[in-house]
Amino acid sequence: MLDSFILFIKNIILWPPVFYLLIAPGLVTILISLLLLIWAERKIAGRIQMRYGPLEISPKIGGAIQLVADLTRYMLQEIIIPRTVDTLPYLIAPIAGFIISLLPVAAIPISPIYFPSPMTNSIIVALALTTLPPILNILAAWASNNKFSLIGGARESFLIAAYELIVILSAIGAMVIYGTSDFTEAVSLQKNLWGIILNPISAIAFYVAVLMATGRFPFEIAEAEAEIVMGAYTEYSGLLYGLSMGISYTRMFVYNVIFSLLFLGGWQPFFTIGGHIFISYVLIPATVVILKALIVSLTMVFTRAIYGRLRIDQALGGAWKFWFLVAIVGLIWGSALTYLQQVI
Amino acid sequence: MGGKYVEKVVPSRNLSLLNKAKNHAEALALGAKFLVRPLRITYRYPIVKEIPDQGYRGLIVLDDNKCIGCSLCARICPASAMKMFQAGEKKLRPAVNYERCVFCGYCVDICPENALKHARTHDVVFESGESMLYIGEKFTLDPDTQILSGKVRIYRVRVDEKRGLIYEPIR
Amino acid sequence: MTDSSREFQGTSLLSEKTSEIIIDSPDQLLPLAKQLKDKGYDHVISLSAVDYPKSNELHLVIHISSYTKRDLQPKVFELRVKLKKSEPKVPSLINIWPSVEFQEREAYEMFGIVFEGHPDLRNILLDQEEFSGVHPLLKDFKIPEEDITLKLKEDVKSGTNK
Amino acid sequence: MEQINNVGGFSAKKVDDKTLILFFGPQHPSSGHMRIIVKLDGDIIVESDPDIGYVHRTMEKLSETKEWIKNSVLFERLAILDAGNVTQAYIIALEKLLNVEPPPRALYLRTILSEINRISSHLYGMGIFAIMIGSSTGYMWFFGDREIMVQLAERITGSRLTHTYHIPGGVRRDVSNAFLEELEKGLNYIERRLKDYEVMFVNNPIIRSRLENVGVLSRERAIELGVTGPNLRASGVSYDVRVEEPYGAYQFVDFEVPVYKEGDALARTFQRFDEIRQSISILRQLIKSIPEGPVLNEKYLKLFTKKMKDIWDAEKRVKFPSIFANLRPPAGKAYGRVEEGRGEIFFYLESSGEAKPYRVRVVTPSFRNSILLKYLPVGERLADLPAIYGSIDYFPPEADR
Repeated sequence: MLDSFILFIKNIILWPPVFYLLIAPGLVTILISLLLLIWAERKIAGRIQMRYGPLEISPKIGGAIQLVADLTRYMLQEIIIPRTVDTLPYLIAPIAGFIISLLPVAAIPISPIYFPSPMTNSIIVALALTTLPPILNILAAWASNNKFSLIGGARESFLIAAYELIVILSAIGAMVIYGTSDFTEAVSLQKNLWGIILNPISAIAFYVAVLMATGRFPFEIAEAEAEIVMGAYTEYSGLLYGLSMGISYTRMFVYNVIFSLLFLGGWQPFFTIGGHIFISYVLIPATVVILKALIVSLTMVFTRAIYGRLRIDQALGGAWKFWFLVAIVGLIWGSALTYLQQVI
Repeated sequence: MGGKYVEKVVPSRNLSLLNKAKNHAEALALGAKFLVRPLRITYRYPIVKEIPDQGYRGLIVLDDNKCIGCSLCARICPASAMKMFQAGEKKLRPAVNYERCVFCGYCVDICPENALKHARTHDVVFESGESMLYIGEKFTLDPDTQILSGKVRIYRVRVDEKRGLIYEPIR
Repeated sequence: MTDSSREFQGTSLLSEKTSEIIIDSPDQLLPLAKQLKDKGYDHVISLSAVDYPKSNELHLVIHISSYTKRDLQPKVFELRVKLKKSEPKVPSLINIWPSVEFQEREAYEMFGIVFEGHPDLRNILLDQEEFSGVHPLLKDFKIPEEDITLKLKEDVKSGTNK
Repeated sequence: MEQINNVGGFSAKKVDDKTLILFFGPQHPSSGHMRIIVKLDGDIIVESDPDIGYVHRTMEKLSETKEWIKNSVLFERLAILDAGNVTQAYIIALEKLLNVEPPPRALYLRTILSEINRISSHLYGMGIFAIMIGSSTGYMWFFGDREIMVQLAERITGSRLTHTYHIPGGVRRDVSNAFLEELEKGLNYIERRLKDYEVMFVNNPIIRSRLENVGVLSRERAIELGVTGPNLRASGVSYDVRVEEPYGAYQFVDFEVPVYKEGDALARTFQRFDEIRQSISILRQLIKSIPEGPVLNEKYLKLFTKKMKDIWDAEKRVKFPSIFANLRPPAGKAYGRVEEGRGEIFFYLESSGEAKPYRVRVVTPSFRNSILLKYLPVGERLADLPAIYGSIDYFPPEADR
């Protein structure tokens, strides 16, 4: 009985494709980091804003499980489906959006020898998969049949065009230095110097584009509460609303795992300690990567307490007129670096 | 003496990129400073409570022995919250309905015998609309004693030069 | 109270800084307003009316002042127009003082005064559709007043109800 | 526009395909108790129609059914964040009718409360403005620091917001020297915090880009529309009731009234910051020079019984002479006006010699400024509608008496 259970764990749960999607950096890790991130966001904002932040649930640990209470409430709340919405896409959009926002992890390795699927183009596949969730956002906006939703969806579609290019250009800015589009190789090449030192310009452009992509301040434009209520999710309630709120945090975390692999050295400094191979080659590198992604995410939620919200034309103008050029400069810088390396 | 108009211009419009970066850095640094050393102005309300100073216009208490039943309080009440009722043979007494009371304190101030006074308590929870009518003996009990002898910690608020407000525990 | 026997008719207690003009017919309003505007009174502080049911009159009361002329700035000028209550019509001042736009709409809904030439004369504070027809600030519109004594139920009387 | 069909009790109208009609409120996170019906062409507002009557409380009518002194309590509910100034305007008008004047110490106390109210009103307005452009820290800071002003006002009057402090011929309570010291501390704190606000709020490049050249109100347009208060002065018009018709203790202090030229949201923000600075300076002068003496007019002091005098000596609290329950000003009319946080509030009273007013007309600054919501947003982007709304410091319950 026990043997078969261990076998089950070993063969099914620890089988890379399942492990990646379900444990790390997949569902479980993402949910836990969501818990931490949202709690930290509220606490950081609270400290800066002369108040305590959440404390009512579990005051001894600083209200850390507030989100569990929130989720429970969302789950028990009635899901109101307005008569005027297009029901099927209305229901599908947030659920599919949440699942799709998890998909990129299927292409992201978090250890040197243990990956979901051996791919030579894993960076490109991961980036391609990150571009999908906004489409579901626009679907939700359209299905809601609400003017505020519609405006939110329109804003989102304007933003996609602006940030996707920056994300991809700045990722290429890093890829040309490593000369590969495989995460595992890219990380192993950052053994001595991290990507952020080799190409800081691309790193900054990538960082800002991620802010824009995931609706962090000051780019919280597509669901600007004071202007268009809740953007595409105006008509949602209950669990569907909870899921739709989770999408942007999930995306942020996934983007930041990519960021830490591309620019922050991934699981470097890599070291092995004795014991089981699983601990040395999976658990420790995974922890390092996830910690790095969490720290970057924390700096991103910190901006909520500092900035206001930009106008859509200002954000688009800034993206096309400034950050696009920065990404191009980063690409040139990366190519120049590679060229010089080869010459010397 | 008196006021005069002074024309002014908004300083530093059209900042350069460098100045903008400096302002970004300053704002981020200020946020980080507050993150490290927060300046809290809130307190944890249901666990601790604040009691206002003497002179606060809280609930109203009647001193039945002083009252002469002149009904001035009922006449000046702007919200018609205070009304007179027949408490016995030839004896009129006020009763207050907190459903309507706006705590202006006119009744307290017009009472010629000083039979009405303010308690410092303001936070009260009522179960029903009927229980908001304070009549007879109920109106003569001082709610402050109840609050001050409760389990909750009580703070007094002071204005402070550095921290804005500070909360001094009374006990 | 509303059928006041000592109804007020126009003695002034305003400070000496204030000037006042009463005109009997709404026809004289526009030329006078134009004169005042040219003199420097450039904005309207208040436009409202007072109902005098006894003499069957509505007085349109306009308070104007100046933002630009130093010597007029401290002054509040009062302009009174007597209107017949049966037919409260007056030319709109919107072309002279655009600042009256919302106040004329308010006087229209509260008193039923029709401002001829106002481009958008509809209710502003009250509901357009459910409006019953009695203009609320007219003295005909009555509000019941309360007694100062308490009507006691038996259970309340004993002082036992919690 | 032709009516095409009837959906669930609402009549739908056909509009042209390019424009979108958006009901901004009354159920909207930033509309307040009102709605603005905006017509959008893409992201640009082509028409705006404010519908401000959602919290109408019929104050002008109600006041005709209440005794003179009770109306002071009614009218302070016009603008609960600025109650001291509102009741002061009403009481000034009433004092003209009754022909009484407050003694000097009462004037000083009134002005202290006015300026505390002005600071807290400006902080409130800025706080709402901050959350409308997404700066939650600005919102929390302004509201948090407003608490200090609210606490100070509570020390004077006994109530946090609904002060009901002014009575005909004076004020209801005296203050102690300990309070004046505490006030000085509070002022020092606010003055220091103003620098933080500048770094975090007005000089923050993201916030500033939302303010610059948004909702520009030219000088001519401001005069034409009869705008009032800081919005008027931010458009370059020198007009302040405190200067033009000094009331309270404003004639005993030196102060500047800032006037900005630009007339955009940024200028209006700076205008309010500068007015807070001036309020601090006024309050400091008042603390230094406040005279001793009674706080109620002789006419009413004469009516005091022995018991009432004892209470005054012990608690520095004015007991009302019983005449207050039934004030009967002689027949006549009077106006009173005061510069409150959002602009000039105007009371026009008519008395017929009865215990209740014959007619009360009140024009509030927010009502006069509400016309801006019709003309200012036209041509701006939808995202700027909350920014304009916030920058003119519009307070719906005040407009909708």
